[in-house]
Amino acid sequence: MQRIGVFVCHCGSNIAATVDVSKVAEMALMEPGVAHAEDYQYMCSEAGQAKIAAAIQEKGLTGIVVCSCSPRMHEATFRKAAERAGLNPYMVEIANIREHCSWIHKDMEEATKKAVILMRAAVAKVNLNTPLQAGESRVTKRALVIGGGIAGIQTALDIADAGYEVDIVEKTPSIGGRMSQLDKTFPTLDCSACILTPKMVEASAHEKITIYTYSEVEKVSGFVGDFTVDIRRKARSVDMNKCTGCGVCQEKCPSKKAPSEFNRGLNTRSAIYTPFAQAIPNVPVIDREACIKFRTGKCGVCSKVCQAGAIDYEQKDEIITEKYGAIVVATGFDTIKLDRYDEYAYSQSKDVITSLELERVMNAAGPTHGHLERLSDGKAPKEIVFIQCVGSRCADDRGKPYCSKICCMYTAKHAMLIRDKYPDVNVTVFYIDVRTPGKNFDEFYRRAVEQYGVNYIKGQVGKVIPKPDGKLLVQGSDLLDNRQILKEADMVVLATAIEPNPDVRKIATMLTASIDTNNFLTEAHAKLRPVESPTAGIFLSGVCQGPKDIPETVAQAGAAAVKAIGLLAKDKLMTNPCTAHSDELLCNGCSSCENVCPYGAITYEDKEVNDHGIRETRRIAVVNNALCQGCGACTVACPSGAMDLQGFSNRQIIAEVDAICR
Amino acid sequence: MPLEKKEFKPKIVAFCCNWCSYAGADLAGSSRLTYPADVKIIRVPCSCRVNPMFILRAFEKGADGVIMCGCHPGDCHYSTGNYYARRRMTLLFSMLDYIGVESGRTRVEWVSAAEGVKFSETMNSFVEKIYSLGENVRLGDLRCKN
Amino acid sequence: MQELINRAKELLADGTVARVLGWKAGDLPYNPEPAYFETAEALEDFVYNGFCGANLSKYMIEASKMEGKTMVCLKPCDTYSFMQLIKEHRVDREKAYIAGVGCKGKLDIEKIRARGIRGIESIEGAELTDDAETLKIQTIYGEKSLAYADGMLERCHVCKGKEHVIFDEQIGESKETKDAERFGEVERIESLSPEEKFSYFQSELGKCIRCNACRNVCPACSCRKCVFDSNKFDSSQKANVDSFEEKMFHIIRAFHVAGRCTDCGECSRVCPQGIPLHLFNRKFIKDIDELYGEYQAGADIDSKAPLTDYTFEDAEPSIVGKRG
Amino acid sequence: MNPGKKQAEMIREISGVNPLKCMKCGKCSATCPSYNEMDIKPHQFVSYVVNEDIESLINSKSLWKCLSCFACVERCPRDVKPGKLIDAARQMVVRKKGQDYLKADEIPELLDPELPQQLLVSAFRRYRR
Amino acid sequence: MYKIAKENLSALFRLIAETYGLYLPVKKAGQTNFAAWSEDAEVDLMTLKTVKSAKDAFFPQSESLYTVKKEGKKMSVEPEALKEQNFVVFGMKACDVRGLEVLDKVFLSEPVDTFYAARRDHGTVVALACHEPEETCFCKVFGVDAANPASDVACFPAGEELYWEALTEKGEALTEAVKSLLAETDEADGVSVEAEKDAIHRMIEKLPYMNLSLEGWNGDVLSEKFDSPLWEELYKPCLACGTCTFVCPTCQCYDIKDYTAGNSVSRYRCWDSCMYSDFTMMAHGNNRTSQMQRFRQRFMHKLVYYPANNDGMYSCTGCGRCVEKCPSALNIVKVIKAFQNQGGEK
Repeated sequence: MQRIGVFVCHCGSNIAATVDVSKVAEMALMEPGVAHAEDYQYMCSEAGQAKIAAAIQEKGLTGIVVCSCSPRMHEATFRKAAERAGLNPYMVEIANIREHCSWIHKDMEEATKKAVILMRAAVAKVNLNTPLQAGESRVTKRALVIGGGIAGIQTALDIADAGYEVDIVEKTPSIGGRMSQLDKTFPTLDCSACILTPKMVEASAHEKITIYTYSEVEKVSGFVGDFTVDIRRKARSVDMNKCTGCGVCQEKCPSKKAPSEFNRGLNTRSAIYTPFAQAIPNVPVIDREACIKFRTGKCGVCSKVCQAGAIDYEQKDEIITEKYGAIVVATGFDTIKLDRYDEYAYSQSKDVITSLELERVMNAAGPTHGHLERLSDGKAPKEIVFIQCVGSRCADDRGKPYCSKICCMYTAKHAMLIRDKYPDVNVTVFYIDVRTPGKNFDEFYRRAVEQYGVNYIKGQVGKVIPKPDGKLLVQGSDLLDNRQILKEADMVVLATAIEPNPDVRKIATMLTASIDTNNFLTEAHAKLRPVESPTAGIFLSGVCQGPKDIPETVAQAGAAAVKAIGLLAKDKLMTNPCTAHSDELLCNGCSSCENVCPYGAITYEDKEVNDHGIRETRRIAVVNNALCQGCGACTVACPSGAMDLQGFSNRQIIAEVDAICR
Repeated sequence: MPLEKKEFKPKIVAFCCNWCSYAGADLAGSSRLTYPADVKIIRVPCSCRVNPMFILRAFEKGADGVIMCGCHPGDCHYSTGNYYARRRMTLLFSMLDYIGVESGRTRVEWVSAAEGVKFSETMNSFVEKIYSLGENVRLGDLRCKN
Repeated sequence: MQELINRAKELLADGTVARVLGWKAGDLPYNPEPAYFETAEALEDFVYNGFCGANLSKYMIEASKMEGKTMVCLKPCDTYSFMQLIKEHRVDREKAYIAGVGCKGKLDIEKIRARGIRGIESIEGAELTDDAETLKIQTIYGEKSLAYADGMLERCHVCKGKEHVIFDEQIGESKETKDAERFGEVERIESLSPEEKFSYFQSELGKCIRCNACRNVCPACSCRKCVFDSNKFDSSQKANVDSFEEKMFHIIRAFHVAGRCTDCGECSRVCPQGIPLHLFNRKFIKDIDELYGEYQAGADIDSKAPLTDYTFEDAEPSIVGKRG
Repeated sequence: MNPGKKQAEMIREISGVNPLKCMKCGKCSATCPSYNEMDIKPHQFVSYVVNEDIESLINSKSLWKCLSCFACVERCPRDVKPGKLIDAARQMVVRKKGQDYLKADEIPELLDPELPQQLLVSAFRRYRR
Repeated sequence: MYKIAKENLSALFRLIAETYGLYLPVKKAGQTNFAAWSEDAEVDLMTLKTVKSAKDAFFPQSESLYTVKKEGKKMSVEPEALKEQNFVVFGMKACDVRGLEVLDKVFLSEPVDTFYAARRDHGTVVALACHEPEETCFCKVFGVDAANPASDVACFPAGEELYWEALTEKGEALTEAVKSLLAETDEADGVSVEAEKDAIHRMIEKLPYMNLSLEGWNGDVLSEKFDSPLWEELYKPCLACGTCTFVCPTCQCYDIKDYTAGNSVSRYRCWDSCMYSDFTMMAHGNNRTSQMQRFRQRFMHKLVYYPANNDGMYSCTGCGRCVEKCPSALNIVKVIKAFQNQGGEK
């Protein structure tokens, strides 16, 4: 029989205002096995923990129940406190009477009743708890960064600078990401390339960093400290070791009609290409779908012109398997598709473009070589309209419910840059709200208005009508003047919502990292653990976690790196002792459990057993505790009940069920 | 029928996986999104830990409704747990329906850690359903009824 | 039958097998019992007729532990069970010499009794060599006759086919017996209202005496120790004061064999109270077929069992209420 | 309960719209083909309902100027649907006058070659609800 | 002796049920078992053998013994009330009546089983002579007369009449209570009852098991039988289910279990089967570890241990239920015969 102590926390008034805490403690004393019960203001405080320790020692408690906030909050705290007092930390159970009770119920009587039942369930469980010992697992001192944009580069640099090996896996032929596509950056108007390129070079030159471009993560197995990852290196058709990056092949390539991804499809590129001049690595790839050699078997021009003999049409995809201790996701974002926003005539007129397309138009390396011109006829625009919140803050399924966060600022940037370079161009911005929280952000926006005379109109655009003469008729509302505006424009720029890179879902599934309804990766805690995934060993960097601008991305990238470094710096990790265990006398050896184990933690042995005097050799399931993560899938697959989960045993859960239904 | 009809207060057991749904319930709590106190949550590591025996046990001991919540398919912390749970529960619930237990008494809902609102809405609608179905008289051991 | 005995004698004589697992004639015309034969003389009692309904594959779990090979007589449907047991590592293929025996449908003495036939002295027409058309039954109350099909076990009316899915040799003729829809009765129950469903199963399960015959005969229930016999779940295997335990037992039993049950029908054959227990298993089979694609347990060695498999697009549990 | 509040609740009920979801972007007014004819503009419908000033809405010109083209309903990013609000207000007036919905088979009789097509469509839309 | 027209039986049942509890064979979901009578119950007197014997009426498959209630930290024990209402079991056959005699020797000898004793005190058995004995019957082997059940009231069906004869005081009392529906009989009635009995006896002689001999089972045969290698052969097909024990009218073993229902624990007993692997399981394990031992136990008990302790009375009544119901076609007859054949050789 256990001697259980029950500790009821007031949590200030968080619990005590709706739950009669002393009544809960009083009722606890009625429960079988309960030898001590008390309530206190803040159980998690030092004084509260001291009370627990004192009770454990004075009353010789063998298990404790803390009725407090969610175990996700303080289970670890109380386990540590119990351990310090000499109790096995797994003899602690938490009854969640805050998040699951006091915070959601208003009626004191009702909430108290529920709190008592939750306490009983926890007591019933502790009655069946057994002391568990955590095992140890090793840490592979190498990190993987998925995504080679500014977030991934920064994280990799920070981890590498701390002395750990880092691999970057980038899907496209070059690192650089979205930032490489930008022209200038707010709020200081630095040239994007000027600040990014040095980082790219630094990363590629860093002795601790290995960059796999044109590569994708194929398979992830293992767990924190010991992940095994398969990386697919797609066939580049160019030997990276031989290529000198002279660029002749690209010049001579007869197939030049493939849309340029880098320029958002606004112009074309050759079939053998590097996405942009500063690409790293500066080794082209052959787009096999566009390449004449691959399509028809004839051509081979690039191979002929390549002095280095680097062209290799026979190259095949290659799978590299590598072990990592930590994985950082930095998969970034893309703009949403606009096919469901017909009212803005994006698909009807070449002169309606997204802001990211405008970045390319404004960029010297872009399709117009940096000249602001209409993509339909090349004429210089005189009247430009910006529309904000296209697809952001949208309650229906056409767009995204969240604010994309960066659009207000980059629109101000664009407006300002245009007015600066082309003072005769009128710029109008239709906005719903202008959101500028950030250092020097509002000042930046005000400059656009006050210094550059950008015309900000509070109101949304209802539709954009392409006119036969090539002009665009913008119909919007001016809510402050309470009038409807019809405005002729030469160009319309849409501040298109951003969304997580669509590949992130696949990656999250491989990593078993959770993802929210908008495909942003979920952080372990919204406030306190913003760069960690709830899955141990997985960290989040950049927009994959939520919309953010460059400074924030870089800051988060650094934070993710620190978390990863903190993990890699450890030699060993304590493993979760709540693992599955097979009762060899009940095991049939039928393999049902093995078939559902996601970690391959179950194997079979022919073992001699002594079943109440009957000695025979049986095929028996054996669980590898280092691999088992304690999901419990096997326990239900097992028909005989031989497989059970420590810490969440069948009898413990049944005891909870019984206590709740009683 | 006794003259004084006791007010029906259902007993509802909710199995929540530790990583998504339990966290979703926490979020509902910290967002102060209310749902009836009839719901009591049992934390399990994963929805795949929920044995049909637990569900029948709950009914045996007098539960009026049992709901299981897990991560959305594809988001399981253990990669595949909820897929197995989904098949198991589908078959179990179908069997219960087959023997004449109202299908509304059992439910599976996928609730992520970010879906406090969904958790609260789910519990509200489930409890409402159980109130409309009334006391569970088809499953359950009579000795547990008083 | 003589062919089978001759073959068994040969295999015993040349040492291929150490014993033969078949049926021994009973003391009544209809009660042969499963038995091992180790000598040619013992085989004099060997019998294989319409009353040899028992599925011998489960006995092979024990026989696999014995010295030498066992020649086991398996009917077409029994071979599915055997295959499933191989898949679950419960029997040793190398220890079995499988004689796939022909089948013309197996007889159910309870069905014959239900026709008011009692005081049975002898039965003609049940031998494997007979054409399985009519049974002539001599009783102390006079001679009765019965169409063979009317005396058949339910499972034979929905026979999976007379092909052995695994065998070393095939002996004896078979005759197609399927004349009913496998899921007909399940569909009928599904179409009832919840009240009707409940009262149907209430009255059927109300008869259960927890004798465990269904479980113990079931080749899929091959656990060394059943959960209802151990204290792992605090669940009782014996009769209880309230009837809930019976429901729990039968639902869980069906669940534990879901995706593994070959629908051999032994559970219903042996139930002393005539509870159509196969309706539980068949409901799961029907659901599995409909929701996860046609699946026949024991049909092959490699397929993944439905409950240890999944697809991303699997039906949600809410489909239960929607299907109506 | 003050009459405005009751009316506002009725409008919410008939329309099925939650006006509190409005983020005041003005896209409805930007879309409206009858904008210039209206005294109360589409985006203002929402605030009139929020402020429970239904009387003004009922007495406005806008009530009868709305074509029920539902462009605002289509385009509204917040699912607020001002067109449905004004439609609900119109129905309140119609109900107040003791009339009911049009019956489909009554419509042919009412047809007049001069009648704008839009009105017919509008009538059908309301009939459908 | 009295008589009642068979068509008036439902009136009789109604009348009995006014003052007595009434159990009789009722067909439910295709199977006939003893059950409480009710207006809409489908009474089935035609089926010779109910699936389970009538043992349930006196020794239910499961019954609560007492309940421990808990309030706070206080415990209270509430014993289950003993049977107080008089009841009638109608339609038992001679073999089942003999079954009660076997149970009496166990439960009514010291220490008396009060639950069983209370039921025996309050129960009146109205037995029915067999009409059409079946091939599985062998009651005669154990000296049971299927045509003359030894009960409180014996009933003999003949033609359209059911003849009624009270044999004990309890039987007289019941007869008194239902007299309004009973008619006096004359000599001719007596003749037709006797003719019916003769017919039954003649049929019984034709049954295949009639020549079953119990020779070799009486006397001190314990170690000889116990050590016989035959068991090793006989048990092989046994599935270790409890069918034979649960349909048997004389099996009397039970297990005691606790059921936790929230704030109370009820202790109940339920039939157990010596065929089960956990029968008489104790902390150290099981005293019979193999199925052969369990199998042997059942038949040794019926044919050797019980008669040795009860003046030679076998604890089998020849009802033949195990012959009918065993999934593997095993039964006590096969066991007896196996030893008979072997005995001849030795």
